[in-house]
Amino acid sequence: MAVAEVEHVAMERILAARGIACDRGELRGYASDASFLTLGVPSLVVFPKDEAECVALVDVAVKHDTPLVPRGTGSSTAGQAIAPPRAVLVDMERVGACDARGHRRGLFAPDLVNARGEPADLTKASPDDELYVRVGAGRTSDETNRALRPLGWTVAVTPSSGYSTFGGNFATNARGSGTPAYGPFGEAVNRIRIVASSPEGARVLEVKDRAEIRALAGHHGLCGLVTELDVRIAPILRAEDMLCAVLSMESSDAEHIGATAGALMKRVASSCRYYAGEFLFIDGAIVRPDDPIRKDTVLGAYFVPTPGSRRIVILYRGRTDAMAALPGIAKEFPEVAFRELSYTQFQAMMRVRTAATGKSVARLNVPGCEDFIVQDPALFGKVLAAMFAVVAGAEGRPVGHHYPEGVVVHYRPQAKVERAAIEEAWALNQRLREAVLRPELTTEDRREHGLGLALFRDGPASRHEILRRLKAAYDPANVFCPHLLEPTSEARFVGSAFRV
Amino acid sequence: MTNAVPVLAAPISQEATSPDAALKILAQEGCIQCNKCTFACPVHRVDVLFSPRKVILQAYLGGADAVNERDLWACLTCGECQAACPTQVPYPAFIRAKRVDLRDAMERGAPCKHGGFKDIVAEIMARPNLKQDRRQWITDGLKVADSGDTIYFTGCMPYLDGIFSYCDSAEIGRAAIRIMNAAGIVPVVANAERCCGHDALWNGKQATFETLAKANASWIRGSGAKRLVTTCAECYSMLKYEYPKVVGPWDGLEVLHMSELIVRLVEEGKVKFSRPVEAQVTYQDPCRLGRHAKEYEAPRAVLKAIPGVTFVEMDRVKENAMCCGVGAYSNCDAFTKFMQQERLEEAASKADHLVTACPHCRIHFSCYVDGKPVDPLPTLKIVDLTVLAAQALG
Amino acid sequence: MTFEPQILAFCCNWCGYSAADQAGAAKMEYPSGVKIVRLLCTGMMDPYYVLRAFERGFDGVLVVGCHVGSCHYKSGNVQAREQVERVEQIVRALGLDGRVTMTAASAAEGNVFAEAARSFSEKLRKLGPNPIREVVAR
Amino acid sequence: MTARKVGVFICHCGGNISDVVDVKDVREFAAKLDDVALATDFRFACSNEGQERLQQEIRERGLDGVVVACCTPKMYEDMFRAKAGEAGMNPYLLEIANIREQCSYAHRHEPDKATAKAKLLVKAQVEKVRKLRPLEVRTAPIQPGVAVIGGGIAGIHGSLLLANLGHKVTLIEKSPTIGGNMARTVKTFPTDDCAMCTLSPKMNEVYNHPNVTLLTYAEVVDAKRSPGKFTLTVEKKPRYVTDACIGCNRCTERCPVSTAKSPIQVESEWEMGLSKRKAVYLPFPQALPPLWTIDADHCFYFQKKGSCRVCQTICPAKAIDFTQKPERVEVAVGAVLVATGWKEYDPTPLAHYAYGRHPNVVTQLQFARMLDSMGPTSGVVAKPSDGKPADTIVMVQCVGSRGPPGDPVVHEYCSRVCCMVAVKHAQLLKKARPEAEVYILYNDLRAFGKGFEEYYAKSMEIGVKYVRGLPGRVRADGETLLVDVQDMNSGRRLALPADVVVLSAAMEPMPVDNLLAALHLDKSPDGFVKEYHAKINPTETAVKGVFVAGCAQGPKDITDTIAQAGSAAMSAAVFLGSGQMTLNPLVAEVDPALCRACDRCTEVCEFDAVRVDPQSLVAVIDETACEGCGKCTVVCPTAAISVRQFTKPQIVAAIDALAPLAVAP
Repeated sequence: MAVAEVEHVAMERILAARGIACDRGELRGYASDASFLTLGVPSLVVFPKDEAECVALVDVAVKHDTPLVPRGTGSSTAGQAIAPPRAVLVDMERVGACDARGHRRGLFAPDLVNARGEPADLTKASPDDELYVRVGAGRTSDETNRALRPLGWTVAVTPSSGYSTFGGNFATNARGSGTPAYGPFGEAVNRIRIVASSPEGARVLEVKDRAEIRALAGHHGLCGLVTELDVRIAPILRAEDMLCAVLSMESSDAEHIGATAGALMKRVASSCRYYAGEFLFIDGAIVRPDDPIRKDTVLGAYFVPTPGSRRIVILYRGRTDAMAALPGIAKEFPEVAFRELSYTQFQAMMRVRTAATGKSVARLNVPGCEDFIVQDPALFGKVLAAMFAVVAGAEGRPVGHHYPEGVVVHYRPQAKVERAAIEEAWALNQRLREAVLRPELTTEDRREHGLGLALFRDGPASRHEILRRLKAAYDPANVFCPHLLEPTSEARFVGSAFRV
Repeated sequence: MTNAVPVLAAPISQEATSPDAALKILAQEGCIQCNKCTFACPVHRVDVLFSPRKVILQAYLGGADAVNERDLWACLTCGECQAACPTQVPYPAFIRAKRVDLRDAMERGAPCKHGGFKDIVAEIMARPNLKQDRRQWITDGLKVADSGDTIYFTGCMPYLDGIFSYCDSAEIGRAAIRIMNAAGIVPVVANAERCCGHDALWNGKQATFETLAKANASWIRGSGAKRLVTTCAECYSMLKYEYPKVVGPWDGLEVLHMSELIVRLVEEGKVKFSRPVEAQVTYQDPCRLGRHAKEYEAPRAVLKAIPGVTFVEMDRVKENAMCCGVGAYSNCDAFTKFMQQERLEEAASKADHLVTACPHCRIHFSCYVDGKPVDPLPTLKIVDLTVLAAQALG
Repeated sequence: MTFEPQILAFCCNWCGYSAADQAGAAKMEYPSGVKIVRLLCTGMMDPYYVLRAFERGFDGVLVVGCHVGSCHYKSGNVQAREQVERVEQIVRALGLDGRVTMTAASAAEGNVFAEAARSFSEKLRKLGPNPIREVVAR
Repeated sequence: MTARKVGVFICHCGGNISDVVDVKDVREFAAKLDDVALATDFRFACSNEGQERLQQEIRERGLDGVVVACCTPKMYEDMFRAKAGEAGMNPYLLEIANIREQCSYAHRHEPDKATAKAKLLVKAQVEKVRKLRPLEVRTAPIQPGVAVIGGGIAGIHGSLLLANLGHKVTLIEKSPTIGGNMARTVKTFPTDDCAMCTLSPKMNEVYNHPNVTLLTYAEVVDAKRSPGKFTLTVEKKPRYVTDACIGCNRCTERCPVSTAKSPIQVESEWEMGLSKRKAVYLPFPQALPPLWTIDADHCFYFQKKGSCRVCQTICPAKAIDFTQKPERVEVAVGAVLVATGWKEYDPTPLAHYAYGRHPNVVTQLQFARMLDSMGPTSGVVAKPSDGKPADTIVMVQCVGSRGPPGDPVVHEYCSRVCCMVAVKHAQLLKKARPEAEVYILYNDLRAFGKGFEEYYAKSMEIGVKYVRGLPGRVRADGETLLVDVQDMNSGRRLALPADVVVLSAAMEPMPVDNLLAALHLDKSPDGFVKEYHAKINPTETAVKGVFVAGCAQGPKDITDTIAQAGSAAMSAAVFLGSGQMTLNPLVAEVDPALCRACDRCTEVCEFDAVRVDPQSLVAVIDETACEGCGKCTVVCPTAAISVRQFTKPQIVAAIDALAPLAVAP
């Protein structure tokens, strides 16, 4: 057996002796995650069920100088949750989320705390109290929201994949619904417990300083195993004190659409505070012919585009008072049609948006250019022109979010699970990257759906400094994801190895 | 700034052999590795090493030999993963096809966990010149016939009580006949009837399934009946959806689950539930009746039609209902007891009767309650829908 | 060639098997169709074995254990009796009625074993071959 | 399945097999079977030459499986396995195909059918061997030490033998002193030795033996069995008298209990209720340990809220300590000897004998107390009603014994000793008072032991009168009693006058049901402890490591009790052996991945050999107790539990091979 192999056998025996579940069998199934990138097949996967087992695991890893790569459920597309062959993949899905036997049992009732960490009672809370749920890293937004909904509350920042773990959301500093109001996930965390390392072994640290937490968010597993978090929760906005609106514009000139939409977004960003700002391009084929939305008296019209032109639709949702300026702003742009929506109509349009990102009808996600940010919305027109020049005719559609710090654009071609289709979609992505990721367009490949792997090659230099400081502070033994520090790590697209 | 991530030069799996049948089923839909299936999977909740998502990616990369024996047989084929999957990956169908590929190569003699009993009874019933005596369980006072327009398909019922002694499966049959007789129907219970082949199909014995399907189809078509009723969810999913693929469509024959017949008979006034049944009940959607056959409403309608019954839904029902812990008798093991404890705790928190519409869910839950539960469990009676309905007859 | 029934005999190591040995030692003849499988105790007798025997083509299954009260393991033969009665119900439904039986023969009762083998074989000869045997060709 | 190299060795048995079975044909058939590396035959497989050939083939060809087709496995299976083991192959990969008793002998006149059957028998064993796993013969440590429960003659004799062998013995006695019922009998038949003279030296020897720890006034309240060990929980009742007691008896003299006007009266158990005793008492003079005991249930201090401390104040040695509490002690031992003895049947339900309604009707044990010079009547047989000496005594046999089957009041068994006890007491009385009249009314007088017949004849010589017939009624006629009986020999109906009527009451097992349940022991229909085998193994039980001796196992006299105590002690010594116990490898094992922890195996196991561990929720086998009967394998829903070398796949492989349809692979 190769050296790494021998090491893992010893490690596995030690961990098994302490009752920590390990899997060393056929592990090609762990070669990748939702990013579909891969660094090869890990030779050991470990499933700790609580903080104590995480500590034992880090102790052994430091003693054996074996790298650990933590993973929530691997539903993020950042690629930080895939392990190189020599590393041990740590599935954190059960940490703080299972019973003494390590089973995820039934329905979950979260503990509630206030800002000072003292237990709080949700039934007696008032809507603007600052409250948090104290949850294990393995818990997910879905199950937490299902537990909070009867009491009228919800997790403040919920990424689109509601089934990702809080640990994962924190590691990637995920954005989602509620981000415009509460910021990315790291902003909405009041306290974390993290198993860091030291030359002698594991150290359990409790971090309460919000600035430090904000810095740690998006650490992509570099600094340790987060085991518990206090995650901000917010009252569910009731339909009557909520404003939903849709703004749409049609034109044959993509650049004109982009410029107008960009200007509109700048105005909205400066004068409104909203929970959700989403945009998508709608064409005749985005939903199935028999989809009931086509027959909706209000929404049906959007799905009948005039041939030869494209239609952008921007959806906003926020508190009525915070969105008062929106109708006025819309009037400043005569080409943009403004219409208020009910919450159910808003949700119907959101389902169309989710479908458009290839998450429900598409065949296979082919990464490569699925996530970048346009810092200056004014240049949104030029970006769109460049995009449509490349992707015209392909099956995917650009969609994205309007965040205060810029316009985030996703593009994910939908490829059938066949070799030719996968290769072709991959090549399209490469061409799109060259066309769009250019400094003059103030675009930055956020890889938040891919940044995980090229942490120190892409992204702002300031971010690199922060991450290096955190690495020194939390992981002097350099046990956690050391492969992220070497920019040369060769991530590959696993899809083309499919035997289809 | 373009730093394209190069397409994977060396493929991970050794050689790109021709994809097997199972992989073709899988490849029609695309897995986006979002892990929703593994979160929904009842087996994964108690056995973290079992992950449907890992098996799919492994199948894409590894091909025929990449599914190890543990993963292949631990799957309950309950379909909760497919219900949760955003791209509807047909995972149970993939597992079924893979079992056909790998079954003979495996050391496991009889995958049927009850010591091979269900397997061997099905094999015997697949033999041509079998002269069964299938009416021993029909007590006097119940009228059945050799011919008529309604067939009551009983499947393996005559053989269940011989082994599964902790609940009376034939009681379901008797209740069904009592209801039908009350509605003026004298059902056909034929000695020519064979096991419906559900376990054979789901345990990878395709040949046995097709033999049984053809044998059953020939006598059913020969009987000239217009309606076939069964009280078993597994028989229902076989006869209604799987048989047509092997023996062609049932032109002129309607396949009904007993709950559907009861709803129809109540609507037509042929059956009156006059005697109240004082019971607080909750309903377990059998996977083969719910997710596999999309029949959620009829059983609930029956429960609502029975006077005196207070019906409380569990939290996870219909497409998200949790399985009873054993699929096609092929995977009852050390983890099953925790799954059953979880589901029965949820049921016991809502009612003191758990009603289900499949004799096999009832057997598996009764086996657990009859043994020693792993944690304290309030007393819970496991009742069949048809038996409950029969109690309400005048 | 007259039909000679193939019988699978499950004998318990302490009584049935020794009875068979004793019958042989005393040169008592019984039909060669009786094939003996040794179990440590008839308590090990599983209904699956009976059904497997019929599926594989045997015409009858004979279980030979100890007399009640003299089982080497106290009550193995009692449980065996229950299991045989259970499987008889299934066998009757499968149309193979009368092809399973259990008897008791202590280590010294070779004659009882030989007689049981002969009479059961004779009964099966009248009953005819196992209907589900000859067709299987795999 | 991993490929195997199986050797098939066919024996001619010097013609016993080869005269009927065509060995060459079977050999060629065997050679072609899957995984068979070698098929050969011998004139005599069991001969030295045969065994050496077997070992040589194993070594040379590296065989990892052997089938010897020869005579019944009962003959040479162990020998062949040992030989294979010596040659380096795991012995448990060897199986025997019985082609002699169950083939060539049984089908002598049908050689061709016998040959065909021999082929299938060989194939069945080959198929089974291919699925066998090598087994290791392991040993398990046995906890040293023996616990003897019951301090009567059986317990004492057993303890002495084991202690003298060097074993650490813990003798546990429920009453305040050892000695048991034997100490109550004045003399022993047929030797007329004084009972105490033969018993007391043994009591002293066991009391002072360095290897014996004596726990008296102590009862076993629970027993847990674990591999190779029994852990007994013993509750020591407080005596309220410390070791400082010098035995001056002042406390007993001054204790107010049972005095004339005292509200608390208590009968002496020792004297069978013939006299009363004080709250603080010594059961009998030679009692060991020689300590007084305070009976808290009948002591003013305890019953009347500390109202009397007489004994404490006058005790010169300050040995009275009312603050003592019950104490629980754990005793861990490797073996347990049950010697809990017997108690006398209470004849009250037999109304026609008027026992309990007329004072002058007594039992033999009460009569023995009268004969005892240290007893309540100082050796003079007197009428309890007025204390005057009794002139005529009528003894009635089979009181409570030899009743009709299923009778709820009377035992069906014969209590074995009462005839000789009656003869003994009768001739003791005649010797003491020749003028007294003694009748013995008997059904069958059973004088079966060594010297018994001569003892019986002598009693007739000195005038004991025997009447064959059991009385219909005992009725009072003023002061004297009248016993209506029909003399079966002469047919005459008699009404025998009697000053005292003595009932020979039956022997019953001492009630120890919860002890037996804790040790997982069964009772035989007569209520005594069930021995492993009534004929050839009366002192072992079904539970390995638990032995039984004396009247606990059934009514018997002291002679037989001594014999059983010796046998039980020896069996226990053999079982404890060197402290290691070789484990039978052919027992059950559990696959933890399949176990549903549903307890069905525990319910059917007769040997308490499997239990579900509450922590891991998986069944765990105690290999020291499991006998390998396999009952559990049938009731286990997932076949998680199987008996080694008799697993389901292995048996099914044999069935398939023997099937007429042996389908070509």
